[in-house]
Amino acid sequence: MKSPIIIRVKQKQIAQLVSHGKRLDGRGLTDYRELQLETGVVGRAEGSARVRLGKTEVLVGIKIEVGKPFADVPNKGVLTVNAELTALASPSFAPGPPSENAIELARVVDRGIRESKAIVLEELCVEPGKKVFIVFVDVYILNHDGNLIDASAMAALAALINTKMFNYEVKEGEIKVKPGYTPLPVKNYPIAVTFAKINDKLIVDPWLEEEQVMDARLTITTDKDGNICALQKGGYGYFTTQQILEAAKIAKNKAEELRKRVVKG
Amino acid sequence: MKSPIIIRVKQKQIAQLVSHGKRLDGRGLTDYRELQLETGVVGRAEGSARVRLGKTEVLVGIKIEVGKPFADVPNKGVLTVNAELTALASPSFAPGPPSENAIELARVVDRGIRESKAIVLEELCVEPGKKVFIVFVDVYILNHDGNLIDASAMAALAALINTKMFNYEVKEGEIKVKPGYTPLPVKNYPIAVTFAKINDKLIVDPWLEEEQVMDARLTITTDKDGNICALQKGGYGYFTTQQILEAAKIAKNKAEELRKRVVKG
Amino acid sequence: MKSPIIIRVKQKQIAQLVSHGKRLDGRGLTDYRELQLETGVVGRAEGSARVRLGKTEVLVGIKIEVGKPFADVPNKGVLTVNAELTALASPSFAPGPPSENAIELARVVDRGIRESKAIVLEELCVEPGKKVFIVFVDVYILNHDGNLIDASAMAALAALINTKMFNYEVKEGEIKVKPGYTPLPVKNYPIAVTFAKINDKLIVDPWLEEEQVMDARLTITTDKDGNICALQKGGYGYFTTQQILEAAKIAKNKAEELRKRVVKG
Amino acid sequence: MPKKKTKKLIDKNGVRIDGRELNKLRPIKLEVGILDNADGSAYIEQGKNKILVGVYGPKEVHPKHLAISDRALLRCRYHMAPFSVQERKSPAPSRRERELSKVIKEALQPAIFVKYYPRTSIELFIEVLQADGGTRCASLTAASLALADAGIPMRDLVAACAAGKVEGHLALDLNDTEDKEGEADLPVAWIPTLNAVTLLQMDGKVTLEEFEQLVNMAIEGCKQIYPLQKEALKAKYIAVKEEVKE
Amino acid sequence: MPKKKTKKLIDKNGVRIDGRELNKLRPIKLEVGILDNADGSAYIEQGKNKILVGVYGPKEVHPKHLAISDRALLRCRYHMAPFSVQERKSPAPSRRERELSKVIKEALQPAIFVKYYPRTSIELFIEVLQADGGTRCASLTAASLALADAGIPMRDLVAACAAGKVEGHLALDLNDTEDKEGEADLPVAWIPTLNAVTLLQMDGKVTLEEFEQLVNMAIEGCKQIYPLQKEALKAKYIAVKEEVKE
Amino acid sequence: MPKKKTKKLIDKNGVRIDGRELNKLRPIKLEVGILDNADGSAYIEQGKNKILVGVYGPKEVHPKHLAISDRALLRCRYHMAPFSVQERKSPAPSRRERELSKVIKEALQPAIFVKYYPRTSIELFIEVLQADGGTRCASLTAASLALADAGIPMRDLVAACAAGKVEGHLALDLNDTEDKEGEADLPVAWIPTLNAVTLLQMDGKVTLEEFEQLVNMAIEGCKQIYPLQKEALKAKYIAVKEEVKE
Repeated sequence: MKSPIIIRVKQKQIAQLVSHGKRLDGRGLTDYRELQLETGVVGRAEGSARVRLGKTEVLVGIKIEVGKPFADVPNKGVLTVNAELTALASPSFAPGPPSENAIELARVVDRGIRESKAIVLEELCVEPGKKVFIVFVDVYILNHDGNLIDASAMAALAALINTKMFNYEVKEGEIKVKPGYTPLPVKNYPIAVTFAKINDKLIVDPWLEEEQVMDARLTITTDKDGNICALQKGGYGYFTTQQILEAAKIAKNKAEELRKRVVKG
Repeated sequence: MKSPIIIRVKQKQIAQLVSHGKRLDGRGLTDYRELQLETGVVGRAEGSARVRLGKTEVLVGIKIEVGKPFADVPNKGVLTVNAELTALASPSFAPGPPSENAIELARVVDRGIRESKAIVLEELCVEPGKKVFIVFVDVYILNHDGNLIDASAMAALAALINTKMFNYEVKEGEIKVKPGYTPLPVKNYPIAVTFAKINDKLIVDPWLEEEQVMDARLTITTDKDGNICALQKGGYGYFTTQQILEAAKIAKNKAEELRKRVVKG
Repeated sequence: MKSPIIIRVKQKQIAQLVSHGKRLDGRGLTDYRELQLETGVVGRAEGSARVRLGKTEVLVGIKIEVGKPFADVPNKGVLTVNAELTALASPSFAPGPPSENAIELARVVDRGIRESKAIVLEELCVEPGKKVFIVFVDVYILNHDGNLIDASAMAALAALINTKMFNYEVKEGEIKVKPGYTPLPVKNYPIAVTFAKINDKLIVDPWLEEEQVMDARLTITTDKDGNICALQKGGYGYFTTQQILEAAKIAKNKAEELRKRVVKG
Repeated sequence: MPKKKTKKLIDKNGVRIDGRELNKLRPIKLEVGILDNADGSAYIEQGKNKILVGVYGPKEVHPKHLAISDRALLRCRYHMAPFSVQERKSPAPSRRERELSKVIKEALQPAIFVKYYPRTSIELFIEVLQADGGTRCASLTAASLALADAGIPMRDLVAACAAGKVEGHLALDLNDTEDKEGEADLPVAWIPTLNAVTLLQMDGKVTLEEFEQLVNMAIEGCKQIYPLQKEALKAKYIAVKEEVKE
Repeated sequence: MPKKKTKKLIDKNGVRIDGRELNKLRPIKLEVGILDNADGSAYIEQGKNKILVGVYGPKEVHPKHLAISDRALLRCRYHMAPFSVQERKSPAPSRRERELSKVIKEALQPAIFVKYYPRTSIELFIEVLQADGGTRCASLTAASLALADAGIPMRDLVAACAAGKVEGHLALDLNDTEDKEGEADLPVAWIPTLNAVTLLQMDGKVTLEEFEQLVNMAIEGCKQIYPLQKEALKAKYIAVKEEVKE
Repeated sequence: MPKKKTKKLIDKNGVRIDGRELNKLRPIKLEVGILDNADGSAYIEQGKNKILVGVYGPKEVHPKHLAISDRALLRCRYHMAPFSVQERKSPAPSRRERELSKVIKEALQPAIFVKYYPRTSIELFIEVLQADGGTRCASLTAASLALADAGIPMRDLVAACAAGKVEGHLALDLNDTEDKEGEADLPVAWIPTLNAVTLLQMDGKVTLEEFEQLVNMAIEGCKQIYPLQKEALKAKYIAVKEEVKE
């Protein structure tokens, strides 16, 4: 563990650098760290992907089960996103029920998938009101070095693209498995781009020490057509309208680059 | 917030006054505070009522859902009373799972409704053993200035009287909604009257500072025919038999007055 | 409560005695404390037994209910073992959700019953995939004076042997009760024998003060044919292979003695 | 599990299903000091009720901020074993168990000199092993013995008994069936030397006159239970004395 | 419970189901200081939303290790009453409620001089009594009044309002039906004197151009709400003044 | 999800479904120091098992009252990812996971010089990313590497391996199918230099003779795993050395 004094000195340095358009690790303000992506890493899961964004590491596994639809949408499958900030990923994560940070992370990833209609939930209905498929997206943070949202969102998307469902037919209300697998139909590719505001400047893909010094955080998720499909401001600071609109334009472009990487797998 | 010393002086004063048959706020020993009652205050609920008893304020909302009966009474609807001591109602209430005080409050209100047969649960059965109506009575304490039980019981009764159920018919085991609403059949009107024992005297409707100084508490719930249908002693003191019997007589009379107010709405 | 100093002196004494082949309470290293067994002690339960092993006291009650089988074994009844270290049994037990000790105790008792096939779960299936009997084995520790595992396992076995199920027939998927009772079919008799290692010697049936001084604990459960059907090492010490194999032989013999006592009731 | 058909609970001679007359208690068996580890303990059988009570304390309070500067903190946990009732009860405490824990605690406290042990806690654990109606009263009867056995200084013992209304008759000490199928049940806890009612609850429906009769009937029940409590305590002390002599 | 059929939400004249034009707020009613026990409180009705906010603090932090050495700890609990929505909501906090508690807290903090009260906590409790879409914004609008009412020193009030997309039209301050059946909802919190956006979220799908319009539209909404907040505060102080005079 | 039909697990030549002979381990891959934030870490693949272990400590104990005056407190959490098994597992710890956390902790402690760090805690987090039978042994094998990587002083490494009975044959290191459909599984943890068995459990049914054979077979497995552990540690230190040189 690094001493708190070293951390504080580093943080000051980070802030000063950013105000000069530079970053401690040499990146430009709108550069992402190195992205590594691997799919199909967990054979027990219907789909999976591991994303490394610099030293941040996320594993997503997809499980599909048969269950009941919600009463108010009887003809739709169910999407459930859950995030686990595993205690081995950071000394600041404790085991136990999900913290507000874990809940926010899961819900922001969820919104991107849901609002972009990446998965068409209507196609996951087996018998309206009675039997639908439930898609569990479990986000597992393995190492926390900042920008968990973007890494998680990319890992979730890659895992969904990687997902294979067994073939089946419905006989007398019961699901009978047939040979073979079919990919889960993924129709859109939401990509989250997260900004940190430091010394009134915006940077993308903040790493941990930048997050510790940032005033506020803004995540903008865009879909394959460049539409915005989810937003989340975080942190105790604020943004001006100008900053928000500037961020949106950057997010759209950045997302395009990242999307290519994620979709090709 | 008042200082603890002021509170203590006031408490001594309260106790001395009571022993002379008087109360700090000018009431007689068996006088209630001003009662205000408003129904239909929450449009989303099937029924609702707000009661103000002095500065004590309670909101009750009724929701009705379809569910399964308990296995041992397959032909009865289900009554569920829940009480939430909201954190905004008092600095002594903390958010979280219900405390023993919240549970006791809910259960005393429940007993009054249940034992007086205010709602005929048999009439809420749709299909024995399979489908019944569940009546949720949610008691929401908005400001705590003493005597939560009486205020809550009155608000619950008023909300039940205010409740409208949608019309329906049963077709092949499924509930089909029909146009229009019918009032929930309320057949009895239980009213709780709570006594505090201070300096060996009984007073009704204790307010917060009287509760802080009382030895013990006794709630007597009577129904429209003057029968006793629920009792609850609380607090770390005791009552003599004479006090209990005296209280029962007062409770019956007081309840009659209050009942008129609640039933007329 | 005894003072900690007295406890420490006693513990030293215990360790020294054991290294000379003796025990504080006069027992030989492989002697059990006095065993008292009583069955049918709780009339509300389908079966029950109380075991006293020295001052350790355990009550087990069996309840049988109708429920759903697990999805992966649709034609098997369900066995559920739960252990409650009641707060009155020891100053070291706190009320609340089960501790890791309570969970381990329940799971070791469970394994003995399950792996020896004491209950044939296939015989508890009413309608495959839909209705089976659930056998609840609730282990209630009433006084803790050491070796809870062996006492609990014996009480559980005795309670199962004591269990009577009502007769029934299945009509149109519904269970109809018929007059009379039939014993629960118990086909095997697993007996747990627990060893403590103290000063590199093995003793059986450690009492509380021996447990406080032991290096490690080993439980070996054998069935009526002398097969080993469950093992559990506990504690922060270790065993050599020789000690384990020696223990297994002793366990088989000891279990035979104890089994006679438990089966005859 | 199968349920028995309802039959008449009281016959024309006023005899109840368990053979008792209306004003009779069920057989009561009391034992004191039966648990080895608890500081005090007691066991009660009343009808088919079987209840065990253990007391720890006065002891340090955990967590510390709950300690009260001028008296002991009395804590109570009333808990039913999963197998104590007809349908298996989940071991997690129900709302009913939490309410009973509260009223039992409040019924015992007036009898205890809590001022003697400021900043400590007295912890009471009640385990209902078999339930047959009237468990809160039987628990209270045993609990005050367990407190006495733990050497907690008390003003007096607390005796508790219910009276109720069954098929129009007022009856003492209802059993489970009478409680469930009867019209009312009124449990009372009573401290003899103070003439103090410390627990009073009721389910059901009764007139004011019946209410008065029920309160008096329940206190009569307590008056019969009180000497049994004293005897049980004495028996324990005699037993201890003899043990010491040996 | 029965669900209403979907009908057209905006007619050809750009009039919405509740009769509003696209750029109009719902009727807003604000009251300050309406709770007796809380240190500060406020009540808001916005359309059919009915929300109560109470503030306690600055006060000692429990548990102590959460105290922050150089500023106050702001805590927030957004909670919906079980009867506030169509299907009864369990009283236990949902994941949605926990997320909203977090973003509301983060939206208010920039307005508060938290450095003035190191090692204390400011606790904000929001109870949604009836929900009709846009509860987080309405909660925020009321919450900053409650903070001011509690005498917490603030840089400015926080006003909050959503804009969204419904049947292709951009519209201000969506109600429940518009929110659920519309294409997008974008809630914004805004601090006028800082020109600071402190809450920004979105569900739905919009183009970059629409996004810009929505952000501006929502801030326009905030600009209309801000004077209502000031008025409500004034009304309270005038009322207090008059009370003092009497 | 579909279940595979049971087929013969061991053919007439004693070859298992994954092609192994009876006394052969599955392929094992070990990596040390792969997590950036943890004080020590290790990763194991054994067959299709994929398990990650992280260690924090020695560090301050929270809450403080759990600190032990004369030694470090070893804490362990064995946890399975929801997607690690056929049917999705709820993220809340199951009773099985809590039992395994306990026995793993007890199996490691004899190897650690816990007296060196009184009043501190050593926290071990095990995440099973993919499960294929024998996860507790594979976890232990990796956990002692993670402890060593964290610089915790140890008497020796702990190696762990199971042996079991499948269709009448005794076999080493059962995979998931063999474990579930076989007759017995006996996991063992072993400290070579102490000749100490620190974990021993069993499900299933075996004779005394088979038991002896299984214990010896499992220890033989541990003896094969131990050098792999040493190699993995060395590889890490060589890697570190080279990094330092650069």
